[in-house]
Amino acid sequence: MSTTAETEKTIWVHIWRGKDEGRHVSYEVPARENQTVLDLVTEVQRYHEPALAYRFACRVGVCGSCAMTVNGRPRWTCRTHVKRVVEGGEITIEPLRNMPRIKDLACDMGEFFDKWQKAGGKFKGKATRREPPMAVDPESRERKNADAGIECINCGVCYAACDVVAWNKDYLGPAALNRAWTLLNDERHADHAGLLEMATSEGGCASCHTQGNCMTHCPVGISPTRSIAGIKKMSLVDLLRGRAR
Amino acid sequence: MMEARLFALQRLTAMLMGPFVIVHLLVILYAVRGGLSAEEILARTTSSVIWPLFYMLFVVAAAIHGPIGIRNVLREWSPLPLHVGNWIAALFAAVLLVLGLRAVWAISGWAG
Amino acid sequence: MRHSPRRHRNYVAFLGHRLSGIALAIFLPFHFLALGLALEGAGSFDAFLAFADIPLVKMAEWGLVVLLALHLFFGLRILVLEFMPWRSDADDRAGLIGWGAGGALALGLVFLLGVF
Amino acid sequence: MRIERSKTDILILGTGGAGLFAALHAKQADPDCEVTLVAKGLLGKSGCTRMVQGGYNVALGEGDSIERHFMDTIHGGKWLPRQDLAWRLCVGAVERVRELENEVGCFFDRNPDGTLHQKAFAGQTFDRTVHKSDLTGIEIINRLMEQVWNLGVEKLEEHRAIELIPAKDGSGVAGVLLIDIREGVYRFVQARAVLLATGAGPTMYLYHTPSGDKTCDGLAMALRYGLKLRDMEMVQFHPTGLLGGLRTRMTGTVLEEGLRGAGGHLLNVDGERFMTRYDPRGERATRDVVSRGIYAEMRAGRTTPMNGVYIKMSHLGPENVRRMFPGMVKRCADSGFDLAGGVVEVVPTAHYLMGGVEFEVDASTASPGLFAAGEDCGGVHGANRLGGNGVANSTVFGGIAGDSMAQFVRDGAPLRDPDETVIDEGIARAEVPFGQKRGDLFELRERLSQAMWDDVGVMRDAAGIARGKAKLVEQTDELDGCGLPDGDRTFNLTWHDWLNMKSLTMISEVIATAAEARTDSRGAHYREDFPETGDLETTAYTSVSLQDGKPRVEMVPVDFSVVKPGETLIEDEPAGKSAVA
Ligand SMILES: Cc1cc2nc3c(=O)[nH]c(=O)nc-3n(C[C@H](O)[C@H](O)[C@H](O)COP(=O)(O)OP(=O)(O)OC[C@H]3O[C@@H](n4cnc5c(N)ncnc54)[C@H](O)[C@@H]3O)c2cc1C
Ligand code: HEM
Ligand code: SF4
Ligand code: F3S
Ligand code: FES
Repeated sequence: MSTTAETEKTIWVHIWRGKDEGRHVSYEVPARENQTVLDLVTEVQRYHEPALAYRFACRVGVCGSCAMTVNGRPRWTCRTHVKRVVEGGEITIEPLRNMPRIKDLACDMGEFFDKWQKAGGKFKGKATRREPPMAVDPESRERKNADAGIECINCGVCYAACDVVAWNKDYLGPAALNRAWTLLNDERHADHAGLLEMATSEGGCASCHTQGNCMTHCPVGISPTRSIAGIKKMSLVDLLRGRAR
Repeated sequence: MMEARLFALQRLTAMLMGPFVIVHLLVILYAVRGGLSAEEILARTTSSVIWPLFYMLFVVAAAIHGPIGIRNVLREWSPLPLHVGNWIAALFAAVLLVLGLRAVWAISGWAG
Repeated sequence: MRHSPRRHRNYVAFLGHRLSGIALAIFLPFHFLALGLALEGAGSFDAFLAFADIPLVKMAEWGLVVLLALHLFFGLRILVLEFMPWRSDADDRAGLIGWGAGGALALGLVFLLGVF
Repeated sequence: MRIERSKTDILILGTGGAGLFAALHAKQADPDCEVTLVAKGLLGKSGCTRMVQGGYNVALGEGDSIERHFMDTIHGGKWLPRQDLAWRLCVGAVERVRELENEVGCFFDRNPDGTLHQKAFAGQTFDRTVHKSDLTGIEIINRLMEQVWNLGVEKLEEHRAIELIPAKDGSGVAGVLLIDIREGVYRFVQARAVLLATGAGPTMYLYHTPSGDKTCDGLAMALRYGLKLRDMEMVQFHPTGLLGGLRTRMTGTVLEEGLRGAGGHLLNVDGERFMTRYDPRGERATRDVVSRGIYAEMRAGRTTPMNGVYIKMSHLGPENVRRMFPGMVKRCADSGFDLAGGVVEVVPTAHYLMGGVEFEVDASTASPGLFAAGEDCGGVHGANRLGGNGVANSTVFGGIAGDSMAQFVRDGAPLRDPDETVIDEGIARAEVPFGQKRGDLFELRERLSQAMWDDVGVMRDAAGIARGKAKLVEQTDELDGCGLPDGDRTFNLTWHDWLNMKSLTMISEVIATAAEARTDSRGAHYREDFPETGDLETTAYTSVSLQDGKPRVEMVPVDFSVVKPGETLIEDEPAGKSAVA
């Protein structure tokens, strides 16, 4: 287990407490060798502030529940090593931007998921459970496009990072459009025309100004910027060809 | 559909204006050497039907492109509701078109 | 609370492009007005051009050339990102930002050399 | 005490593979039926289905068969599975995978010819594991979430079930008592049918893999309600859990199986490749064997600084490791370790509970209206679960449960009047910590997990189990005396930690009781004092019920309804390509 020298060191953690009205409260917690930001928050909850609200589930970066604003940037906290973000022995932790707050570090992700649906993110199949899966060429350009964006954990980090989301409440946001793009590249999907219509209408891909905050911050390395660009191109090409998918 | 159309128009006009701006910039750089004079400018622009046509297209493209951009900026950076932004953008497009075409008319020499 | 995480090149390019676009949009009507003066005959146009000779005005013009060039280059970058294939997920062609900004300044320099 | 009440037709507890599939199928069977989904965390974002890495077992390949999948499951389960359930699993998996691909939209990996790629998974005689790279669970759950969002189901996110409420007249289930975590209030939802799909999860061990929201609540509720739990001594340990040091949440999380399969070495602190001493297959032996090998090294004191052993991949070439296991390398790097070039400390970690609620092939239980599916259920896997059969289990039986519940409601299931005394008791139990002297809950939690690890863990014997049980009795009392500040109940995680502990200590006692009763070693259960596997023909399973507040165990003979020990369903042995791991 950890050595005594280690446990003597401490970190100051400044945590947002409250809902929209609130304040930062500072806590001094022991610094440990392999600590993540989530561990810091847990330490505060366990030993300082029993009623502190935050959210996590998987601890390994697949559930996308634990995202918070850490020293001003949105991050998944379960896989953010403290050493990578600590500034002068201090860390400020706040709820994600661009989402309604519930309490302390927990946000309401409802709107994020509503927009996911609004962008058309729902598969409609052509086949049923009585038929074998459709053959799909793993090397096709479409399949590779889909693969590039499909492992989104819907953590909302990109959504919090994007300024357009903050400026335009109708903007569907990077994650939702990224999902729409993977579906547009899914040859098994039955309604590409309807999907493209949804992804390009009010608040859709045209609202993205290629700011790139999303791809800079996506913890799993997805580039919604690229995916959204793909939708833009598809929408332009289709419009020029007078074609619906 | 409207958003998709506006988007397409803005990008298409941008693609069109790309080369136009390059030409325009080169002309400016060439023209400003040793100071501008009205004769010099007019001599060039009235020399051929190509120049007025060039500027006319340029104006139309800019009058489409700019207002669409302004619409986005207003939506994101001002508290105005979207329909107000739409009107401002449309008005702006009209202003650009009228003033722009008037300017092309002026330098074309076609007025006589 | 600190604001959005904006300290990276792509965001700077966005801002540069937007601000230059706005400036151009504001400038364009005046530009057209000036050219339109040619209607009233070469005389008043020349008077205008004389006004345009004032150094301060020259500087403003310089600014506009740079802005136009900047908006052009950053706009082309957006078109490249949107319509050309990406070679990888991280292929944000950040190089274009440097080249674009540099190109705009270079053009500005040539403009200045031409003027003075 | 303020309590809000509402009604629904079908109430589903849990939004993993089992819960979401149940909702989907119930709505497909009867769109007018009111369905309410309850999740302790966010819908689809809590639970372990999302964490599935390896994939989904299904007999689709040329040369494979349902019989072969079934026989692998029975062999893996050491003849302990309930055979009709295991058979239903293997049959159902075929339909379910096609449904996931064709209707739900999962985009599984393909072979060059466009068919589904199926990979090898330990303990199986055929490459039958369908997957989406090594993040299969994300794909399954994300697509399921999308389907379920627009079904018109009622969503109660961040609601915790604390008690199954029987009907006043004892005729069946009346509904479920919940705590609205965000608001900090109690809610009683009355329902015609209730599905228990809270995913169990052996998180009472010092090292464990499941998501933090899983704390055996469902099992504890079922037991109090009067249902029986079977095979509870069967706790699967995964050999390579990450060690991150004191009070790190990453500790215990899985480093994937493939690392050993690909040729990774396990070393003790002296740098010795010890596994060959325990099994000729070395690191490639099955999960239980490797876990015991590591545990034996640990007990012999040949441990690394954080009390485990090293896994070393670098001899395969750091570049290769990075290419083959990008996700694992990145995850280790995020936590501060170099998997590709250095060594990483690992330890066996509690992964899966084979045991659970006794249920039927149609997902019903002994109580009318109460259904169960997924990891909360026992009997499908017997003494050990094959990698890839976990998510098959939750999705196959989840779907079946949805169909059954819709039918049950359509057949005129009544809304039963609840037994109010049970509601009152449920609330009283949850209120225990408030108003008591503040205690150190986390010290208690650490002691519980240490006790289970030391005494009822990877290797067991009578003395250890007895010791463990004694500690548990003590800890149960301590927990009831461990108070919390009585203030803000909204989103009060420490209150929920207390409730988690309540479920965990109860189920720990059940595990210990079942482990004590099984006096042979098989599958995941290893008794040092009874190292041999008993007679297969007379195989019996443990069945625990609550009597006067104490777990009582009964040994029930297994009914070999499909195949008997020594027999097989496979005619020409062995066919097709065979997997080794
Ligand atoms: C790291 C890891 C990797 C795995 N890899 C594989 C694999 O490769 N292949 C395989 O077949 N299996 C794998 N498994 C096992 C498999 O994930 C699970 O067995 C299966 O998905 C369980 O599904 P479920 O629906 O029963 O429960 P879960 O998916 O765990 O869902 C449980 C749900 O119940 C909710 N819940 C819990 N308590 C309460 C309560 N009190 N009130 C309300 N809601 C509650 C949770 O919030 C959650 O929504 C893995 C497991 C883990 C942990
Ligand atoms: C050189 C040719 C031009 C190119 C290639 C170009 C390109 C672009 C592109 C691609 C955009 C979209 C940015 C986005 O929404 O993300 C844009 C926006 C804009 N353009 Fe241009 N443009 C050009 C000329 C002009 C001119 C002459 C004007 C002046 C009227 C102008 C004004 C604007 C404005 C105001 C915006 C909105 C800025 C924003 O939303 O960020 N552009 N331009
Ligand atoms: S795209 Fe990346 S940042 Fe955005 S929600 Fe998905 S995983 Fe999170
Ligand atoms: S940050 Fe926002 S503006 Fe576009 S590129 Fe990403 S969505
Ligand atoms: S806790 Fe699941 S992503 Fe961090």
